Amino acid sequence: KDWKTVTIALEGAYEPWNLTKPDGTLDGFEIDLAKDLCGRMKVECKFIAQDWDGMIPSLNAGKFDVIMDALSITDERKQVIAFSKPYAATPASFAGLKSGPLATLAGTGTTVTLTGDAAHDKPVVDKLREALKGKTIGIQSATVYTKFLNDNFKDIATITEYKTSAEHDLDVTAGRIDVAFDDDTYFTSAFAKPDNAEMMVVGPEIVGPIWGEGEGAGFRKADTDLRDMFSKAITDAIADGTVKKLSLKWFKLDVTPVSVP
Amino acid sequence: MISSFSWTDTFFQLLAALPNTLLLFILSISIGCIMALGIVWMRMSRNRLLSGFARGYIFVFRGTPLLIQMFLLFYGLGQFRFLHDTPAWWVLSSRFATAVLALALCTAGYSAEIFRGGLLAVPSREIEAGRAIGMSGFLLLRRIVAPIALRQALPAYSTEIVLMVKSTSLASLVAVAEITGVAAKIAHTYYSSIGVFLLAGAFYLVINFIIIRIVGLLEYRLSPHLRLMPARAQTPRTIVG
Amino acid sequence: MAASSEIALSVRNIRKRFGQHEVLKGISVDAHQGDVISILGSSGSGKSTFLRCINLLETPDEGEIVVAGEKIAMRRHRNGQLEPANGRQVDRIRSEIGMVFQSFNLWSHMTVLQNLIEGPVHVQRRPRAECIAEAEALLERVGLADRRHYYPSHMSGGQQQRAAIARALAMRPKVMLFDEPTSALDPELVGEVLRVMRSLAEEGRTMLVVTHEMSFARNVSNRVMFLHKGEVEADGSPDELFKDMKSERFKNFVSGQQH
Amino acid sequence: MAASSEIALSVRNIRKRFGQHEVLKGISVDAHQGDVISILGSSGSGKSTFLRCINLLETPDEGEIVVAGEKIAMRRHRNGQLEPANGRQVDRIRSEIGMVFQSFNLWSHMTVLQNLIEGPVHVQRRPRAECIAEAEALLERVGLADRRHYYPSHMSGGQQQRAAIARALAMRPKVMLFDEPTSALDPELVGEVLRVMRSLAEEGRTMLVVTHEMSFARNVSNRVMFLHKGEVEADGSPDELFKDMKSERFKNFVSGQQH
Amino acid sequence: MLYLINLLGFSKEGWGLYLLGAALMTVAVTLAALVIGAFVGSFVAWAKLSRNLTARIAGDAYTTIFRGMPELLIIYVVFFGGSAAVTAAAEQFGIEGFLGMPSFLAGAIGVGLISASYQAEVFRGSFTAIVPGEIEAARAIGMPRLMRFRRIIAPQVMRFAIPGLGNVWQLSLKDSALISVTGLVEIMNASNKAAGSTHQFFIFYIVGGTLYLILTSLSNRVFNAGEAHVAKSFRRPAGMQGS
Ligand SMILES: Nc1ncnc2c1ncn2[C@@H]1O[C@H](COP(=O)(O)OP(=O)(O)OP(=O)(O)O)[C@@H](O)[C@H]1O
Ligand SMILES: Nc1ncnc2c1ncn2[C@@H]1O[C@H](COP(=O)(O)OP(=O)(O)OP(=O)(O)O)[C@@H](O)[C@H]1O
Ligand SMILES: [Mg+2]
Ligand SMILES: [Mg+2]
Repeated sequence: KDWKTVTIALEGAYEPWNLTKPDGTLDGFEIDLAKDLCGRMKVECKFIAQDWDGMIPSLNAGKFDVIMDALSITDERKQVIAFSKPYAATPASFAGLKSGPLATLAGTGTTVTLTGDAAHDKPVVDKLREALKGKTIGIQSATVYTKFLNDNFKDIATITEYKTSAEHDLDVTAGRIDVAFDDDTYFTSAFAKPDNAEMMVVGPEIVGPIWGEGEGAGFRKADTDLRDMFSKAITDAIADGTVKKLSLKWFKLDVTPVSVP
Repeated sequence: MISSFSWTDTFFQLLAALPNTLLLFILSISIGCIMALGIVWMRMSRNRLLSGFARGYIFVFRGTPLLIQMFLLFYGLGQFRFLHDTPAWWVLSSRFATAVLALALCTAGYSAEIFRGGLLAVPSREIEAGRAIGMSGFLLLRRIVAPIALRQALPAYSTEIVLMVKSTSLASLVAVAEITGVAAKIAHTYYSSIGVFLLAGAFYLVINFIIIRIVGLLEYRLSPHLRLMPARAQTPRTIVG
Repeated sequence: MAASSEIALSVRNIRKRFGQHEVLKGISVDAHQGDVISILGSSGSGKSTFLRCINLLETPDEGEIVVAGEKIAMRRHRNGQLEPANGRQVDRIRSEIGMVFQSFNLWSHMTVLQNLIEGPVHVQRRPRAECIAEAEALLERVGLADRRHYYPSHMSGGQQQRAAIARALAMRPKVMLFDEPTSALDPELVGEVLRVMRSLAEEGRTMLVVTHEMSFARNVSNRVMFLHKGEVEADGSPDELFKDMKSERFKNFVSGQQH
Repeated sequence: MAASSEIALSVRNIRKRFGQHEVLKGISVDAHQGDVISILGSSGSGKSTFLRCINLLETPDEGEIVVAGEKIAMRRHRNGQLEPANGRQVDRIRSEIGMVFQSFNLWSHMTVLQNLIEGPVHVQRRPRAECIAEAEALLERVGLADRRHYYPSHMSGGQQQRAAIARALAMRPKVMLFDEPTSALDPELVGEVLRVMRSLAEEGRTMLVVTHEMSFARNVSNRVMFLHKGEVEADGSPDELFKDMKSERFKNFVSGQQH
Repeated sequence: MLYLINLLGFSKEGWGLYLLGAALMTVAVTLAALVIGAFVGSFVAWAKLSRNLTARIAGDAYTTIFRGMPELLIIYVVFFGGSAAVTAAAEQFGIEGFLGMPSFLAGAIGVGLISASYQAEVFRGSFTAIVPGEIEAARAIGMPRLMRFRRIIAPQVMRFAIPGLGNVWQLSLKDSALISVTGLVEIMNASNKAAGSTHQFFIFYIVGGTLYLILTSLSNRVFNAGEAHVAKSFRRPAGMQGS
């Protein structure tokens, strides 16, 4: 198929990755990036907003061609859709109340790398286990963080799954849970808002292969040609620093994937 | 290791969430029904303060999506720190109790309107006959108005009951693990949404099918006077009430 | 049928309007104990409305009602409408006044027997078994024994009317208000019902009977009121009224001729 | 009042049971054009059911009905119950048979005038203005001209009954079925309504009238049927029946005595 | 405070206009759904009241399924199923590629079919409140079935159904919130987007709720006026005035 125009779907409600402006137009890191990628591929890009719940079925039904919605590349998802090379890989961390008992959690302000290899990760995990014993941790359900938390903390802490990230923040503020675990880019922008003024990141920022490959664009499995076009464009954009530039603009930190195999 | 999708696993995970769904439903519908009776009483009262309050209540709870009500009740009230020291926190600190409360508050508004519709359909002649022998207030309500009104309101109320079964799915918003929440989690993990949701839908359909049957039976029992005379049994076995 | 001198029911100067239309223009009557008062009048003259005002199913705009010496307390609502001051009192007095409605008004969700025992059991709180026995005797008396488990919607017009009469009697009221109690009955049953009413009169019950049966007015009642356009046009003993025919209107009315 | 020899309505061997209870046990009647047939009978004897079977409001279990030479086609449903074979035919025939119900059955969501023009305008598709004029004339005739914009629930019993009669007449039916058309009326109005019915008879309309007015049966009708427990107990001209009183039951019935 | 005014105002940075447009969309899609629902619902009610066993079973099945299944699912099925059907039909005419069912249409049909099952129940309940004699009177003058329905039954059903229909309207208004999965920008969708884009969840949920309340109060007026209009022919016993 000869791709002249490509329709890209995003939620439009996940600032700063993608968001809606009051005039109804879309904006955000992924919009800027997609515009740049389309320029490179010499195709015309159209954006549409799509609710998270209908995202993958709509892609497969043919309503649009690409998903760029902070979609983590996972093996489960690979069974139903195809992914491009990742264009971002984000660190994750715990967040709690400034006045809470975990505010002094060791390692706050540092960055650690976890590989998913138990032996390598043990020292970091053990420290966290000690601190989180008997606490309640909130996470967004069906994310790459679920497995990490279930594997390492389920036996000593209560894990509560929320539909959206905003809800675990609200429950931290309300005092129903002790910490939330999520994407750093999300926390950075969430903490800038008055509702979350009492919250802060506690403990180390966690990066590394444990979170998988990172976030990539999603395609119908049949559209391998389109996927390859995107992968190439992403590789170029990473190489010439465009991704880094946009990342700093939107996230105030660099989320460029470290290793591009 | 890739954990792969399996229908049997999905089925059993949904089944495990069934008790939560049923409990949410039963508690909220019973509490909501009792509240609705109080509200409809106030609504029909001649006291302006009472009827004004009831109107306001019905207006707010019928007028906004349950999703928003639940969100504000659970997360909104939670933000007020001073509530943590009051007995209200006893309810608000529990996800389950808050979900039941939100569901009950909402259904009370709807049910009150339904009951009022039933009351309006009671023939005035029969009410007069009750007044004429000195019935009034609660007695008149219990013996004459309520039985007839119940019969009239039952079709609409069965709808409300069935809606409540489905509304329990919103409890996933406050992280109570009921059927829809579990289904959404599975669906988002394995990305086969429609299939998983259809299976979850089948659970609701079965519950609702049973409920609709029961209400239908009740309706039939309550309306012998509207039916043609059956060929057998001209005399009811018992004299009710 | 001689009336004792004790006043069982006294109605003073009742007025009632529906919208623009004044239906009752100040009607008064004193019923002594044991009185049987026939209320005659052409269709739409306000007979039913008058009966309904007596037990306050319709709230009169003016006037007072005294039952067995007890005045029903009324007060004026902010909007100028009269209303009963004391709901309890009204309930109590209503339970002592029996009423047979022109349109029967049986409770559709109850069988005939249930209709009959409803008031005695739940309003008067008499023992259920006693009430059932009494109700069955009453049904026997009006010829409905074999219909006791029927719902009103499964009965003929005359059967419903008899059930309504029996229901009123089951309350053992002191004062009875009958609104055309024999309209749906055949001559045979009319005779029977009139006999029942006569025996009630002999027991000393007070009755106000709206009727179109001249024979009843003449032979059973000891007083006749003729309403015309919301006013009492003629009032007196049947002998006086039917013999003298002073009122031209009454004469026309009775003779069945159009004026 | 001489009946022509043309048969307007013929009913053959009608049977009807409710549950265990057989209400009509094979009733037949031939009504010639211009006939006025009084149907007498005690309460619950099946008079209303009989009228209701004629225009198939109640489906008979057995029997056939022929209106103006046209037989109403019936078929047997799987469950053994008889049912009309052709809905259109039934509708057409019904629009030629007028019915005044014992309980009036006025449409409560329409004013009196709307009740009257409903059938002529919508079923018979006659011009609206003409129907209104005719309806107003009818209302004048039954003395309801000033009530034409009232809803039924705001009218007295007698007014409702007169409205029901007028509604039936507004359809200009060939055959009229009256179910106790004067039960709620005072003697004056009874006289007036009977006059109306007599004039209808003179115009050659066929009428079946369930009534408890012996004077009507005697003086207006040319034939009297006496139903007893679902069977025709006596049938003949009023003179024959009322003079000879062959049937003991009929004698008791008329004299208003209990047997 | 100033911040709030800016956030919700009608200026370039304010969400006022966006939300207002969403509110209009909600009204439009709910109205369309109500009309579809009234049409389908009266047929279903008729089927359920019919003497024909097959019709009764079909009617029962309809209400059981459409009331018993979660609303979201029905909207999904209508949207994706409808789109698949449109695409397949287009292919027959040689038109390639995906042809989406417009999300407005899909939403209106989805919510409409759900609303039909509720309306059917309301209509059925009201039907049983009609005095049977009045229907008989209509049969007695030979009114054909359809006319009987139009002239006698429907007006009376509407009379009794108004409170119940008020409920259905409310339900549909809120079911319309689920159409956001098809991408239609109605109140819920707009509030979610505004909240997600600004992280002001409370403000936008309260604003969303308020918009629904405003719609409710407007529609309440309509229903109350309707109730008052039909009350003319009722006779209410003293002391039981409904409103
Ligand atoms: N729908 C019904 N179901 C069961 N029984 C019925 C039904 N309708 C009438 N009946 C019974 O059938 C018998 C005849 O009723 P019908 O109404 O024909 O009497 P009627 O001769 O008109 O009496 P009336 O003079 O009191 O009106 C009555 O005993 C009544 O109880
Ligand atoms: N609720 C009402 N609203 C308006 N007008 C009414 C109402 N009830 C009765 N009326 C009018 O009041 C008048 C008297 O009615 P009422 O029922 O008292 O008459 P009645 O003497 O009992 O007549 P009938 O012998 O026909 O029963 C009638 O003209 C009637 O139209
Ligand atoms: Mg009257
Ligand atoms: Mg009868």
